[in-house]
Amino acid sequence: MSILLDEDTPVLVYGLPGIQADFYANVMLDYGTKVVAGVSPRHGGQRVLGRPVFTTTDECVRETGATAAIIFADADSMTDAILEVADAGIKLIVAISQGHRVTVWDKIGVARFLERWPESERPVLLGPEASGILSVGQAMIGVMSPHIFARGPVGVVTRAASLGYEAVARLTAAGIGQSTFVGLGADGVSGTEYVEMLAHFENDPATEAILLIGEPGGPAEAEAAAFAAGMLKPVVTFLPARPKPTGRGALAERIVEAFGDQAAGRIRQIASSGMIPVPHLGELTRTVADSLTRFTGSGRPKGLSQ
Amino acid sequence: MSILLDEDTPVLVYGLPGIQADFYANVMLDYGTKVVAGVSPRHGGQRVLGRPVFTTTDECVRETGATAAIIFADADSMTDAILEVADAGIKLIVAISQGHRVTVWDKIGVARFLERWPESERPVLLGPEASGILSVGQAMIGVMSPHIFARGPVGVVTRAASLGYEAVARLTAAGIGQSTFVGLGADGVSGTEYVEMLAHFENDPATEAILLIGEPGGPAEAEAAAFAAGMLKPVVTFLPARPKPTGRGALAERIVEAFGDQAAGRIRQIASSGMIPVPHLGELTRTVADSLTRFTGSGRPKGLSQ
Amino acid sequence: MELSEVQTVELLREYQVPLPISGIADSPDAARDLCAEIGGRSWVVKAGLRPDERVALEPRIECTSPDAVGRAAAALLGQAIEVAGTEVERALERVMVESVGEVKGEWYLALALDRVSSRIVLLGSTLAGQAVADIVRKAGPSVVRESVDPFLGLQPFQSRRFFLALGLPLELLPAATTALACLYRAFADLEATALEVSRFNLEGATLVARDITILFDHGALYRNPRLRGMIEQTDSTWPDVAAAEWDLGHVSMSGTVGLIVSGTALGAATTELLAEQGLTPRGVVDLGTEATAEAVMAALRLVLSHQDVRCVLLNVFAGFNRCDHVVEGIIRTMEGGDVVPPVVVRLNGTKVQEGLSRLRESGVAVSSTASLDEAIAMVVASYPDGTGSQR
Amino acid sequence: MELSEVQTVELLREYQVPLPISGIADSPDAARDLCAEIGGRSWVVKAGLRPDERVALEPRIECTSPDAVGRAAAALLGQAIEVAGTEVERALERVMVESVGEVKGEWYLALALDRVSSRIVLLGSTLAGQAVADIVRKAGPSVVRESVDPFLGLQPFQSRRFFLALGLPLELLPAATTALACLYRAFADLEATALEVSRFNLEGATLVARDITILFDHGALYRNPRLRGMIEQTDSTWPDVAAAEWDLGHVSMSGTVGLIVSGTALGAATTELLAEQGLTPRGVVDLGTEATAEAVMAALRLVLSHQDVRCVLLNVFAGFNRCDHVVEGIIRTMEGGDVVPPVVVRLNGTKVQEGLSRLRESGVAVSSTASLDEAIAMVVASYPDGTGSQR
Repeated sequence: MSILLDEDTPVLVYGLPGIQADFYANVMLDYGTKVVAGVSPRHGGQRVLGRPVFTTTDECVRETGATAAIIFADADSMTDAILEVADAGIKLIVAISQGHRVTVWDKIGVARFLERWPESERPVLLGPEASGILSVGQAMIGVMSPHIFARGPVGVVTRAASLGYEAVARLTAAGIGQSTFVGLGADGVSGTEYVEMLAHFENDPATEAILLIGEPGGPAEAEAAAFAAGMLKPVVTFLPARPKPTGRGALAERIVEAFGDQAAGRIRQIASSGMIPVPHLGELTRTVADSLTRFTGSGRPKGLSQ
Repeated sequence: MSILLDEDTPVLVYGLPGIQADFYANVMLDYGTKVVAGVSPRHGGQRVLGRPVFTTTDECVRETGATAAIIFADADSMTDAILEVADAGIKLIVAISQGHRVTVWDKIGVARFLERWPESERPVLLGPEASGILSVGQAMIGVMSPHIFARGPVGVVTRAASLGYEAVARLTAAGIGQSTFVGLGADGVSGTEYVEMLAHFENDPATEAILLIGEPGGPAEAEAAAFAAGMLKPVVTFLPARPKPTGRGALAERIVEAFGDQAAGRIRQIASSGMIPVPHLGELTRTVADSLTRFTGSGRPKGLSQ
Repeated sequence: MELSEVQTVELLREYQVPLPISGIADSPDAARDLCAEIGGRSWVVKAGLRPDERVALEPRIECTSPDAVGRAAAALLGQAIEVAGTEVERALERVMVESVGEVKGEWYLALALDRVSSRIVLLGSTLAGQAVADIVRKAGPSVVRESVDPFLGLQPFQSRRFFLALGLPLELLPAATTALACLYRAFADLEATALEVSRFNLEGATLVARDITILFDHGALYRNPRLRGMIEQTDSTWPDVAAAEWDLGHVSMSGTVGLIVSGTALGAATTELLAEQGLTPRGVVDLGTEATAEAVMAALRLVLSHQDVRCVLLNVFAGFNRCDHVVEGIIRTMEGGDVVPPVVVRLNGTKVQEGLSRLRESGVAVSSTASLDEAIAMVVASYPDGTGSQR
Repeated sequence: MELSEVQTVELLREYQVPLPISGIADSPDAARDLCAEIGGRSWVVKAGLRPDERVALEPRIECTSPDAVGRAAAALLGQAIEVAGTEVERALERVMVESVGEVKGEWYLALALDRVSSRIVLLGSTLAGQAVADIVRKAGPSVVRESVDPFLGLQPFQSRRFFLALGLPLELLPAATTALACLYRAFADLEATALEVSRFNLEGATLVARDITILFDHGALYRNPRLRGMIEQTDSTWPDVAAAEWDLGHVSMSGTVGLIVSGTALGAATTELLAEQGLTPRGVVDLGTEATAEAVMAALRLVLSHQDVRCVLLNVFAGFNRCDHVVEGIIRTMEGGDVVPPVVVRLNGTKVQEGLSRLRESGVAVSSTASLDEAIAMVVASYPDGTGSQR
């Protein structure tokens, strides 16, 4: 079991053919992912990796029944690509920007666009600049290195790509496997938040504990803490403090932390954290292992893994 | 009884003080409307017609509990005024543009803005360039001439202001009174449609028949016809054909009629009209009178008026 | 509100829309000589310098040689055109010659505001060069459409989907998407209500947008002085200019009653009542919802400019309009003299008593009433030989 | 990314933001003489010509006479400033003098992108001239805020509500709304992430926006060559320029380890592990998610530009990054010579085997491992006298 993705999920690769798309589509296929097609405005009609390439996502969805997508696009084409994929009805979207970073304004425009769907029908968007999603032993939609994962009871959700990999590698080395790994993407503008993933993990029989990796003091982390307090499964958090830039580089963050739309909620929620903190990276595996022994939900035996 | 508006509805007048606002606020007050305040960005703190004037609608709603508004504004300020009033939580808005007409693009922007509310909570917007709403013998929010109305069983909904008055005057002269008169406003961009009003009239105990005045072949009229087919109360329609402009003046209308978002529905619905047509203005009172004898809903006696 | 083709091209060029190379000629020889200058494999000669020319004349003559261009220009130049909405005739003085390349594909595109859904409709068809009504009739289900959110604007993915459905070759998608983005930008920027490209052509390896119409609503003009200026440049559209100036609606018809109304629907219903009596309007002028005395004067001037008007009927049921303001405009016009046909005034609604009293006290020679039926009877009575003889 | 005050003013003037009158002087006498030229009742002397000056020096000196302006300029001019992120010092060569009118009211305004809600936050306070952190602490609940939909932009009614809540007099609302609309337009147009007006003043009868900071994200720069050019103009911000060029993040700290990471969170976690060993980074450079060999070379140059770096640690856990590309950058830098401190390379993730093999085969003098714990141990070992002595 897993969340959002398994070996039967039909996945389209937007931007295939393309240097990065080719490379990671191969990794995904090797891992067992059901990659059904590519979409490329310039290469429709070709076949790549034995799969058809369509000019539009609409046509691809019609012909292949794809329900998930990974997008490889330049920063300037990213908004258009995400809108195209979402408009075609895809409900799980991983977006990987190539070259320059997508501007925060573009990201906000995309998140605002996704509000046209009611929350229950809104697509899950990981990215832009995400690592993607990997259900261990089943399928991957993303740019992770699958060799670091091992199957097991820990669901991982992270905004940080590399630190997420680091955590997974440490868990695996310590004999603690993972159920599904979700990289939300940097910046926190995708519209898809920790809380949504926590809810999925709570309902996933294969997940016994959740590791959440983020930033201290962020409103999304605070919201997650409040949500975690009501969960049966333990949520371990690793929130290393980032060095503050000198000068006034963090002005926007400070303003939004204090006065953003979620700020009032944040202040309320920080006091009542329902999460188990990891003090530093060296303590990560021990904290996760401890949390697993605490979980007795679903009538299954306590234990590190099974 | 009546729909949307009665003598207890607290109404604010946006643009009061102002030449037109003063004039019609007086007419509204004379008719018994509960006008509670004015709102004017430039005249906050004054008193006009014995009522306080607030600088913002927010403050006005907080202080007076107003739930309905009439806006008098120039074309250039209209979008801002409607957004302000809707944002403050007002759910019945009559918008009267002064001077130039509001551009169709502005109207579309406002209608698009109102989509942020789910349909059940969306404000009713009559206008810009509407006549307003009048519940006979109770209250008026608008720019109608109240002397032409008489109390009775006919609900009137019209896009055309003057033709609506003409129809009302004829009904009154023939001894057929009205329950509530609703002028939706020209152009059909307000986002509030006939159908919503038909639903209100169907549920209003004081209304026995509805007179709908519009344009032949329009998608909103077709939608209304489909809705009327499922109603208990008779719906009489008067849809005089407008002279077509020479040249290509009606290009947009022709395109939208044929290919607009509602076009497919329109073609389906025109075939099964559930409405009783008025052949020409001279036949209006007779057709309405006939329809009243047909209605037997709510266990009340058939009859012209009661 | 419509622009001439020359003005349309001038506007759209600023938005980088790919347009044909063209020139203007005032004689058959000049038209023929233009061919070499502007190049091309064939040419189109058009009466494109005034908006009403599109209506009055054959809009475009296709020519395959410079000599044919000269003959087409000769056929057009000097032709008399009735200035729209008036009886004035004027001669066509200049023609427009457009160069055409090797046409390898033709499509029809249009953008229009959809007031019902608050979206912009983009539609396309392979029936290039045809009227939208014909496209609807012939190609109904095969027409390709996209719905554009005004908050987002046309997205490139929508353009790609649209052009693919129209059968454009894959390699043309980037250029077609760019061209359509330019058209959309012009459409939105100018707050147009409709934009039609009758021929979106592939010529050689290039896309060209030809035979373009843009329409505007009155409302958009006051915000765009440049557009307003363009419309005023062309004296031929005087009714349009007056309409824009006073926010008047205006429709020309073939009868003899000069009809002024408050609202197009009231105009339609009044026209039906006149028809019952065997009468047809010569023109219908709509005062709208907030007519000043000046607007009423302009409306009266407009209907009286038709020399075949036998009777004027002003029918106002006032709400936001005020009968006293309307009467002011009537009195000032009548006192200015030169009003030959009988004038019937029907007033009701806001300030009707004040209006009718003032009108009667003024002593101007009009018949007045608060009843529309009475007003129609007064109009009928003004045709001494009966209404059957009206033309 | 930050601009100097002079650049900020230059940009905002194009958006019709009401700004103070100011001038630039290169000597105390010139500064004093400027006062008569620019007028005013008092003046502010600033080191406003380079972004880093705001950080290094007292940002503004208020003066009530031209002589005081001269003395303030003398105090500033010639002062040594460390170029941010480097050890280079340079002298302050010019100052900015701003004219101030009769201040009758002062407010603080800021706009910032709220990534969580996909909205723009507008906030205001009566604590003019203070840092936002202080405003939060002192004025928490009394701060006024509005949430702006990016699809609609700031609406005038929101501005009116905002300024009224801040206590602006009613008669100033139109001017304040216009000024804020200009600021919002600049903010949105330039794709800024934050815009702060430390002092939004009523001076005499006029509103003036003073002491303005605008911040941008890397992403916005590639789309706006003009902004990019402005940032490159100022040699003092070389690390910022390099960061923009290669999409690198960069933070200066006070230690001796030159740390290069893939991702800020990995940087934070690595910094914590170093701290466990008594070590602190000198700077942290973030390669981001898709570093090319060239970006790795630029990152190495950036950390090596700190002369007090005793050891370099490059820690990459690759996903969309690729270890083989990273290694390419390391090898080319090492082969270029001049790398004095020991270099520890930790690689894992995508193409790790290829990367580590290639690195070892190249023979360049770096220690390499796939384990972060081992890498930390290698860094510690490179401090022969123990890590306690590191500054």
